[in-house]
Amino acid sequence: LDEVSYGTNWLAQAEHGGFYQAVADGTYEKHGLKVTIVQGGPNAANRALLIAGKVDFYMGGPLGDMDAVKQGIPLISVASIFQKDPQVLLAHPDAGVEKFEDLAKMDTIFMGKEGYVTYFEWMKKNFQGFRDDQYKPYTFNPAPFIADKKSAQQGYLTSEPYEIEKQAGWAPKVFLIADAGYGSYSTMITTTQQMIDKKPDVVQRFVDASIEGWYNYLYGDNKAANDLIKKDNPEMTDGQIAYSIAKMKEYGIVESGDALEKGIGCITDERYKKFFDSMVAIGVEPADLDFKKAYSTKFVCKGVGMALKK
Amino acid sequence: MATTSLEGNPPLAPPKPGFFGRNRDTLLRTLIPVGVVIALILLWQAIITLNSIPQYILPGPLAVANSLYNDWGTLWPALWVTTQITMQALALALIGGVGIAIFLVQSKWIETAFYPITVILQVTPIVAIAPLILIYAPTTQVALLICAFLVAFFPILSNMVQGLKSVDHNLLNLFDLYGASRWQTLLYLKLPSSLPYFMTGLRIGGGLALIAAVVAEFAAGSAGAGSGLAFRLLESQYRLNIPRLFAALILLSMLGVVIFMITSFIAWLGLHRWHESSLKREN
Amino acid sequence: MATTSLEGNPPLAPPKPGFFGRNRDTLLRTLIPVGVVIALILLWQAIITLNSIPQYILPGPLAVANSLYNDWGTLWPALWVTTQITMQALALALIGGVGIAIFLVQSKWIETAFYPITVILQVTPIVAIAPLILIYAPTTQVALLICAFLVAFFPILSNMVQGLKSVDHNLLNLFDLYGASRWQTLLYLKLPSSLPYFMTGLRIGGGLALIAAVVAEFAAGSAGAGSGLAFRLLESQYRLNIPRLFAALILLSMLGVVIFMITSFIAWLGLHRWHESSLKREN
Amino acid sequence: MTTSQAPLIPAPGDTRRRPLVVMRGVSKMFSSGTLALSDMSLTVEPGEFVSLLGPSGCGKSTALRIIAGLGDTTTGTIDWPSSRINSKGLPEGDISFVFQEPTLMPWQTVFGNVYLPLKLRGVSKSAARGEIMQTLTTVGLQDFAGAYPRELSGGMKMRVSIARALVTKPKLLLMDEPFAALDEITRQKLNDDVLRLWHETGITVIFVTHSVFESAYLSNRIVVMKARPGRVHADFPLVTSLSRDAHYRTSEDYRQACEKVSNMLLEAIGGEEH
Amino acid sequence: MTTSQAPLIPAPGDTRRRPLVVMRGVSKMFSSGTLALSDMSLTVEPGEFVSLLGPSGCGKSTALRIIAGLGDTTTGTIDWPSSRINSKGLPEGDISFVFQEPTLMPWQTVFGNVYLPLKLRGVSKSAARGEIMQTLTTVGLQDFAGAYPRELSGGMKMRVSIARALVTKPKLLLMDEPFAALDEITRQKLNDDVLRLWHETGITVIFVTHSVFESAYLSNRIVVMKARPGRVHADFPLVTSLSRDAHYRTSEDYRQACEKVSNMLLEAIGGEEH
Ligand SMILES: Nc1ncnc2c1ncn2[C@@H]1O[C@H](COP(=O)(O)OP(=O)(O)OP(=O)(O)O)[C@@H](O)[C@H]1O
Ligand SMILES: Nc1ncnc2c1ncn2[C@@H]1O[C@H](COP(=O)(O)OP(=O)(O)OP(=O)(O)O)[C@@H](O)[C@H]1O
Ligand SMILES: [Mg+2]
Ligand SMILES: [Mg+2]
Repeated sequence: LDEVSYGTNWLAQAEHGGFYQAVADGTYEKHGLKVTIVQGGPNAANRALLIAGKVDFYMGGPLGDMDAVKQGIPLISVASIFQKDPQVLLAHPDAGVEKFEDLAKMDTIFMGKEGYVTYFEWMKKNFQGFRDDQYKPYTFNPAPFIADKKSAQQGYLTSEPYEIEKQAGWAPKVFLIADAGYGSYSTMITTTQQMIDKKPDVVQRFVDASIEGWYNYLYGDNKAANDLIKKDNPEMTDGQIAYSIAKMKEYGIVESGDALEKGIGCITDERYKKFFDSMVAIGVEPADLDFKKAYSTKFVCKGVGMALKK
Repeated sequence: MATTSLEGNPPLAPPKPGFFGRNRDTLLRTLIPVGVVIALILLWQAIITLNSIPQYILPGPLAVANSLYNDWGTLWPALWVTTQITMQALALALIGGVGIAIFLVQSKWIETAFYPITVILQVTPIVAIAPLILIYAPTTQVALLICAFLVAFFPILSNMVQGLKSVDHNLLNLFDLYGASRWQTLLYLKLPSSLPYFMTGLRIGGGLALIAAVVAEFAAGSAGAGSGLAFRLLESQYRLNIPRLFAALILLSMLGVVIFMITSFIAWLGLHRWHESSLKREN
Repeated sequence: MATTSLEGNPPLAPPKPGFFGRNRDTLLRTLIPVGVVIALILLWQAIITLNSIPQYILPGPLAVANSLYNDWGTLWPALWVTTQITMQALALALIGGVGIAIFLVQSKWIETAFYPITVILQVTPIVAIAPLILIYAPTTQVALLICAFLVAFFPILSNMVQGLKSVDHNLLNLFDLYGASRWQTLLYLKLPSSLPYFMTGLRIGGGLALIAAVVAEFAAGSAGAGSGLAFRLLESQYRLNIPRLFAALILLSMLGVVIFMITSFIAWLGLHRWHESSLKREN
Repeated sequence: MTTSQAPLIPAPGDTRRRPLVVMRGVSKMFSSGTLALSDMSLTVEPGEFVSLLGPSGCGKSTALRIIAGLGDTTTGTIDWPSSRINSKGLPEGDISFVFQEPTLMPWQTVFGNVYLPLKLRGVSKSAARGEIMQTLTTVGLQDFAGAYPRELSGGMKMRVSIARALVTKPKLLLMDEPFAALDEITRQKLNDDVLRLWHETGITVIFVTHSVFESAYLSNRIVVMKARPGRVHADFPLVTSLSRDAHYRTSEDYRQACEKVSNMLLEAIGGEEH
Repeated sequence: MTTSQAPLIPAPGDTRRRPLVVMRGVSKMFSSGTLALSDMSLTVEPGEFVSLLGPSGCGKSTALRIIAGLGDTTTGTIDWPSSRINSKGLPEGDISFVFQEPTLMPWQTVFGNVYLPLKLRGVSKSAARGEIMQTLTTVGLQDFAGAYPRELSGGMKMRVSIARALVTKPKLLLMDEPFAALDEITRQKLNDDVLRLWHETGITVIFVTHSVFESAYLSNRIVVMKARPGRVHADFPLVTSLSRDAHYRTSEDYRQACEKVSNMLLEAIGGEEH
């Protein structure tokens, strides 16, 4: 067995379900891998660990990868489990926010620094009225948002809306940024050039097994995976997991676009270029960036595991 | 101006402050803080009731107590982890702070050259260098301790430097005269004479070690089962489980107060026989 | 044992340490830290070269200098913002710390009752209560300052309490005898006599105020044009622009060292005429 | 220096006036368990010059502090029948105290230290300057007004402390071995200065000293204390019709006074292990 | 207490032995600008008992510290021709110093303070106990071994400092007004104790005092200093064939010695404003 480790971007949750599934049901082992999942968290530095070679794979995103290209860091994404970024913006149901554009009328938008330097830039360029002074840091406590009707906040489609409804008793309005036109891939499998050069088969096997894991998680018996999630993250509840899976399916987070035909994880040049162009258009990325270095389509879009979908 | 005691004790008897007197003192010493805490809790409840603040913003004492009770199974191990890290951080900060302080006061040039470097270590934001530490530290535990040390050592160092430099020059003369070695002067003169400063450093360091443990866990800690209160805090926040957030906060505060009481007691032990700060004025 | 100076100065002339002598001192005082910094930079370069550490893990001094130069337009305003917050935090911490300390030492009961509460304020993790502060503070600026104050006040408070309690009992007697009011005793006796402790508190507080500014910005700051170094740090980290991250770190460190030098100078001003810690031993 | 005219020294126990201080059965036990004073009684009349003598450690300083209202008594009472008492339980009015140790503020110059009692009374620095410089001249420190205490010799520090006590022109002057660290000539001069002050202003002085000669020269009443526990061993007046000046020092009266004090002191210490 | 047999007091300037300390043209200027000593020269032979007298602030303490090797000189040199010099520039060997201030460690008991010089030499506490308690008995503090300095009276603190100096049985004893805070009887006893030590062990003593009587009683050489700047005004031997005991105090030799010292002191101070 080849020992590899995968660093996620957050605490164990349903959004990582496929990977846990593959650990739990032996899919990785079947592919000759012994996989350790390294949980992320609010301040975890898993990407730095990937760069330093302390983990083998990391749950990255296209902007991060392009940043790496810019800095000459050989990071490459080899699969994108999510076709849509599950980032949402939330608003109070009675604040008069009907369309995504209406969020510009809010006094405050609570969001993390990552959001500020990525999609908020995109929002400012593509919609009228978003301003820097709307930004306030989001410390992963929705209370300030709940307390202030004239505010919006970032969230993860599968998490915050659920918690806020549970605690505050009302369902916030949810706006998926991806549906507003933000074409970012998400929850990718990112690794280093060195890994691809030296052990391409390990990379291929990890990608394949993970994709199978995802099909099994979404369509098969996912109890073992959920137990594993709950073990890594004792706070996780069955209700939350069920909600997450439902939302992922409802919004086509994992399966939409290219993934429907070519299988989960698919990355295509056209889609990537489109996203890159949109970033260039708003000045987040320089036009001369060799963005093709940021990803590889070699390992995906092969329809792996599609048979598992029932 | 007291008059002779009623029992007709001979005026020559040694001063026994009296069983009642002493008990009253200890009683007051515990009752007063407890009273203040109760008052604060009532105030807290009153604020919540008067402003009808919803629980997910600021939970009431009852909800927090409830959560403290219900989530004890999660909170207790986390508290224990945090306590351990705090103690280790404090120990490291003490050794490091005192050690570096002793090094710094060896000569004016050493101080000029290296004191600023300790300042740099202090002001470097942990969160920015945590990844570096994580990369080069052999284990997460070590990384955690490095972070905690960086947060907590400076006040101890700084107080210790001031203490070591505040030694009475006449006593230094005396030690020189008797041919005391550097080591002896340090051990028998400089260290004892800087105790009042050290104790202040210790008191600050105790609280800061706790902060350090929390910050280090935020920055470099591992998640999941082996995690401390810091993680539980963030987690509860993320889950909007605000009562539990406050339960964790209260545990942290209590840990802080306990550490403070212990360090205060140590300070009292070291100073009450001779130093103004811990002596009752008798004339 | 010096012999008469070569210029044949009359032995009665007042002691002019000599222009050269004084210059040499100032020269050394600046040259030595500069030398140490240069040595550190060389060491840094050496480590990178020897271990061939890639720039995206630990950039070399040159890359950082480059980034410092190229990104000056972004970094300079951020540095300025952070400096401002730091100064405000320090001012608040000084006022608050000294004020609370004076309140605490009014009586043993007040101290017993309220000192623990200041400990609670200190150990409460900012990140956990930042949301509350954000909700109730009228502006982000105020929220920022509250956070910064909470981080920085305790060492000043703690040192000040110790200083106020370390006043010579004989001098207290003297003041009592001359019928000094509480206020006079505070102003003319307790405050000056606790200067050495205050100065230590100030030195720690200076560094901590900078940390406080960074932490506060992490927890409650605003972005964009008005953002400080903390935000730039995180941004660079997120963007994997490690040289710029280190450039920001170096600016922070330099700000820290400058604050340290200023506070040290203030300490020297206040103490060099009379306190052991700043006096040369002359006999 | 001589005292030009010698006003009649008020006899101790002048009953027309109320006593200034009355110590009644005072005991003082420190928390360490040392019984410093035991059942000590002493009445001081206004205008007296009382010298307190006794072996080292017998409680002179403690007694003096208690008279000044510093520190509680364990049993017994202190009264100041002719003074008002302020909120701290200390007698109001012009008391000055020269402690056994100089007790100077190290962060103030000599000038600042002497200025202190006036500052506490709200006298401005400029208004006080003349007075302060004059008092500093009395103790021979006019050139050191700007020096810090740690730049002074032991005797100079003590003289600053004396100047601080004299600058307010107190009504009651308590001095705890003020001249012990001074050379005989300076000491003699200050003796005369204090005597003159006493003569001219009719103040009350309580004076701790180890010098039999000094006590005999200065005081019109001597109190000798015994140690372990501290108490009054002898208390007697020293009356002379001579003015106290250089001549007095060679007079028979003075010799007799010295002998008497000396004997009492020997008695007080006698039999004790020292 | 009397000194039973009086060995011949070695005459000062005994040329067969090398001098113990030689001060040559020493000036000392403090950074404050005060010139404490100016061109002071002094040679002390082994076995001498030198008293240093002079007005307050004339530089006695400074001179004594410089002799002990504490503090640099501004010009001039100090030699200890018969001692080795250690790495700190201080003479090796048994010097003890009683500073003008008690200079006790406040965190140590009386016992601990007296134990210090022995501790620094590596003597264990149990081995030192007997010696320490005996020395404490000499100064009358046997009952206060466990007390902390701040529980002591001024004179008691000074006695602890004296005990600390005596406990090592030093070869050179430097004392800066050690007995100023003590009552005459204790002082007399300690005078005799020091004299006996000097007789019995042949140590060298340099002794600062303000008491003319004390200096005349104790020393076989008197150095009178003048102030501003500090320098030697007079330096003369005091030779007597009498043993120094109670009888000596009433002898004509003693009276003459006192007169001589007194006159010299007056001369040294004369004309100065004090
Ligand atoms: N703060 C204190 N705590 C405990 N004991 C004390 C304190 N101050 C004084 N004593 C004790 O009280 C006794 C009397 O002390 P006091 O200072 O009054 O003596 P004194 O007569 O002034 O002696 P001296 O002439 O040496 O100054 C001594 O035995 C001393 O040990
Ligand atoms: N640390 C110091 N800094 C500056 N000046 C000093 C210092 N110590 C002493 N002096 C000055 O040096 C002079 C001599 O002081 P010294 O202590 O030697 O006098 P002394 O003869 O011992 O006097 P006393 O009998 O009063 O103790 C004094 O004028 C004093 O002001
Ligand atoms: Mg006394
Ligand atoms: Mg002196």
